[in-house]
Amino acid sequence: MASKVKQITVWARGVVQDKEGRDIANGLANAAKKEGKFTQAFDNYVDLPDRVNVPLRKYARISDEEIEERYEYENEKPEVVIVADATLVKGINVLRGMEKGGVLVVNTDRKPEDILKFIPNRDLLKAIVCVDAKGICGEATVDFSGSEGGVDAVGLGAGMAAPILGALVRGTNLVKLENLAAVVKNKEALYKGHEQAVVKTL
Amino acid sequence: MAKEMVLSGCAASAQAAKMAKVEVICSYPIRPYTALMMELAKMVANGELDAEFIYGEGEHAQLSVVLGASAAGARVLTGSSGVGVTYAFETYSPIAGGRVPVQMMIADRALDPPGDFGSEHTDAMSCRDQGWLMGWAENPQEAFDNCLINYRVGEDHRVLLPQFVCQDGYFVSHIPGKVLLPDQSQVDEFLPPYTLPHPLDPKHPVSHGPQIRPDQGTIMDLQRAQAHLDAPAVIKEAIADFNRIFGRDYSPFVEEYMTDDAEMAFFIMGAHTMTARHAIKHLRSQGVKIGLVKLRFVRPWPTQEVAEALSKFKAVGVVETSTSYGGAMRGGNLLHEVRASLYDLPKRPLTTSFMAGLGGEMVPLKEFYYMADILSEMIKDGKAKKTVYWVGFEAEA
Amino acid sequence: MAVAVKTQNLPLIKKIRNIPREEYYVPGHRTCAGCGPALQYKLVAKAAGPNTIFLGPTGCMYVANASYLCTPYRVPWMHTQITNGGAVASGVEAAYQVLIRKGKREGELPNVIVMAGDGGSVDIGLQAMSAMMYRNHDALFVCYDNEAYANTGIQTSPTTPYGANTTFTPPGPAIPEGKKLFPKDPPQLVIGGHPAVKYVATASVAYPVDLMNKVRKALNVQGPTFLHIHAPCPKGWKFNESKTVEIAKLAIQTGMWILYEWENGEYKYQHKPREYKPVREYMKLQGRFAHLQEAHIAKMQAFVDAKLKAPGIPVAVPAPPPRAQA
Amino acid sequence: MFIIPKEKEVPLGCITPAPVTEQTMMITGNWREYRPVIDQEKCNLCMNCIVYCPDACWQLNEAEDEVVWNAKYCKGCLICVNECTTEALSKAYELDFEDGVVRLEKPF
Repeated sequence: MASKVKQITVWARGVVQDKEGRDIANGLANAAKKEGKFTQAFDNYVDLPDRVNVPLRKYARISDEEIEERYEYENEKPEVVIVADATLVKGINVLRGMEKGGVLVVNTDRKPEDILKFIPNRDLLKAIVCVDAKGICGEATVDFSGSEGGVDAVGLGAGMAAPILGALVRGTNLVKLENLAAVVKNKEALYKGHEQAVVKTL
Repeated sequence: MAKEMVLSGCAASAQAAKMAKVEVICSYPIRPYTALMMELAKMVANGELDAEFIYGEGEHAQLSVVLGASAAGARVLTGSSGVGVTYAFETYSPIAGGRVPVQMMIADRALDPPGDFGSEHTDAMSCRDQGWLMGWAENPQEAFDNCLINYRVGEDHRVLLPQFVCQDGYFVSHIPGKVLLPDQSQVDEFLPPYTLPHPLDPKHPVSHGPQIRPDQGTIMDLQRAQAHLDAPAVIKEAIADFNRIFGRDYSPFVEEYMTDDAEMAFFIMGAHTMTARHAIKHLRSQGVKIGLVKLRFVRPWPTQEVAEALSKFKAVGVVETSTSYGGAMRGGNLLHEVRASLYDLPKRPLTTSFMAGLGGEMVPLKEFYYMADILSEMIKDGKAKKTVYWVGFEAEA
Repeated sequence: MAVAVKTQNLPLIKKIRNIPREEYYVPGHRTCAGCGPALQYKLVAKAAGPNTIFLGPTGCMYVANASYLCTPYRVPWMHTQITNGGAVASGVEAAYQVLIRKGKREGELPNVIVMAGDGGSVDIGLQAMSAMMYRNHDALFVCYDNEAYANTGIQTSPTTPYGANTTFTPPGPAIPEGKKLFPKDPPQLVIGGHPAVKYVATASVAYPVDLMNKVRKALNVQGPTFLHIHAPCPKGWKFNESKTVEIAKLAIQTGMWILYEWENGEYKYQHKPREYKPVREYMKLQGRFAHLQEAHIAKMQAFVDAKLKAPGIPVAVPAPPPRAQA
Repeated sequence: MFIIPKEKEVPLGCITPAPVTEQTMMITGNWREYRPVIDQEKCNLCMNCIVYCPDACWQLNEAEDEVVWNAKYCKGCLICVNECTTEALSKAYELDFEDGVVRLEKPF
């Protein structure tokens, strides 16, 4: 994979966070597109059909040049990893493939230290961002209209994805907050996530 | 002692299945293969054959029933024709991929529309790329023999593939011919009892066919490809044993007739091979140096044997009894594979194809004379004018 | 000399305490957390025991269980196409009949069980299921009913209830109730037209002892049998995965599901409530019904009221208007 | 004749061994957000958790006369907590425990 393509991997739980996970990837890609970038966002096909609670991956890619690896369907080297449910860090090596200097964004009401103790390869990170997305906008939205290649009918970032995207801007320079605000439905939650996120630089 | 009888292809196939001690049979009526099942039903009713005779609710079910039975460890037989063959299409790939060696007798029939009941190879040929063994019989005797040969090859643990054992509908399936019925002891010597490496057996539980990831998909394809690479050696072994035990002289893949000094040849399979032989005999008497190469297995395709057999001619006419609408040759299926087989040769014969006998229409001697004329013309011109001639329908006679 | 084919006789289970300990559907499968179909699979496999062969038509109980080269089935299992569970089972059973008769296999005839979803039973799989019943194969056909094509992402099936939101029946201004049709009745399809069938029952994951005994009764019968098992689907019905059993119980308490046995022409009922709760109680816990208006719920109540009279009595369902008028 | 990488191997005909007590190729303990916690004092062995678990993650230890939880496969659906007749079971957040770490490289 050409180094100019930034890979972002989202980890979420099946069904209950399927839409939220997809919204995070789509939100990032749509916002980056507004900044004139070449982008891509897609489900990991092997993780589908998703089952309640199963760990699953959603991917986004952002690049200054045309993405040539459009059909390579796994992000092998993510620079940014987003964990939509904090307990996933106990079950999955979420930093798999990351090179030194990456960023981890976690949806949790706990402190960065509480999460980091479950991440044995935390030396790969330059920063961790924690945000209590559930606290900001309640439970995740379960909706299947955007699954299996369908077009989402509820609205991108109507739920938990919005504050997580807001928090992401605090730890990375992937996209600008105002561009996310232009594509996300629940703007209030986006800004709250941005404000309330806890960043720890490592 | 072998017993000489006069049997249709359907009846001959039924006799072969009986001598193979088939254990589960699944029927569904469609012309012209139906008599195969009629004969087997009589044998079961009369107590001559100890088998479960299941009335399938359609061809898809026929294949499904024998899949289950074969996976459980029973030798099985089913069969069909025409649209019945294509109705069951979904089942062909899982059966081959799961390496369950069921046998299906196909008595060819044209596909609809409209309801033409004549013979045409398109039904079976449409299914040729699913991983099954596939070949045609010229007469009831060969139909009988191919049943046994295919069981032996398909069930061999080096192969483990299902088998389409084909015969031309009506011509072979209905017109009786001489059949030498061997002794049961000969059949038993040739065909060992059926065993599967991992049958469905509660004493040794296994799972058949869990899902795989896309990146493992190629491996499943590779397994079937490998089986078709391994099958030829097993076929050669089986044919050698067959010839020794039953006193026949089959070649495993291609059989030649009057080819020693021939300048041109027909490439053909199935029923009309017989007429072609007679045509050649008459043409020879008029000094035309023509011969014939008959194909016994379409899958695995004997690339090398076809290349060797055909390379010695100046012109080859491929007689096609199946259609490939819009295909590279604008006609049938065989010329694609023949030309591909010849491609790497330093010197290739001129080739063309003849659509003959589609829909089950007759292919009389005079049509072969017409084809021979075209081949002579090709040699004279040093080139083939076109890749396909629709025999009997060409504007220039 | 032919060997006589012997069949098993599985004893009935008296109390929850007597449920066998052994698992034949073991942990380690990719079904949803709180999966109703997985729960019934576990119970069916436990009841059937080791001398069993499962046939698994495509559906969640194939794809989720057999994800990526491993399966949770401790007994022999084979995938079948979604179309042909009944036919493949017929072949397996026939093979065992002849193999045991010829002395090639020893022991009692194995339990041959098709574990099919509602689509694999009474939609695309109906033909093969019906033929298995007609041909008198000694096999059990289980329809685990989660009321949708769940594996492909929740599309309507013939047993999806009226008013359910599935990805093929989304509610919208033109079609406010989502699904307009009323469901097929699988056990009645079997009972109504298959003289060889002597035992049909409905069961629910809410009543595991009842379910397991029905499995054993069905397996003890020589000949084809059918079980229709209610298996709530947290994903497709949109409820919290901890409520699978609670919802299954509510289905029975509201009359949305009726537990009965049909044995040699006689109906017997189990766990019949003295008084039925309104269907609303059942529906309000499920996101798939969240869009419905009062009139739709009333329509569902009327359907259930009519159905509760007795199984087999035709229920008048409001037919959709002809397309030209709609 | 062909080289097949180990991770892509598929047995002939895709016929795989049946598991015996658990399918170790599909560990699902990493699915949990919450886990059930048992108070053995309150448990009256009603068996509900055992029969209602879709993943067979509760078993009876006959010797000790108590129910035992299988952390390796429990997906955290909490049907057991919901169906417990004596409130012996309660839910607890997974990050409050040091144990139960699976940490697979891939989801399956």
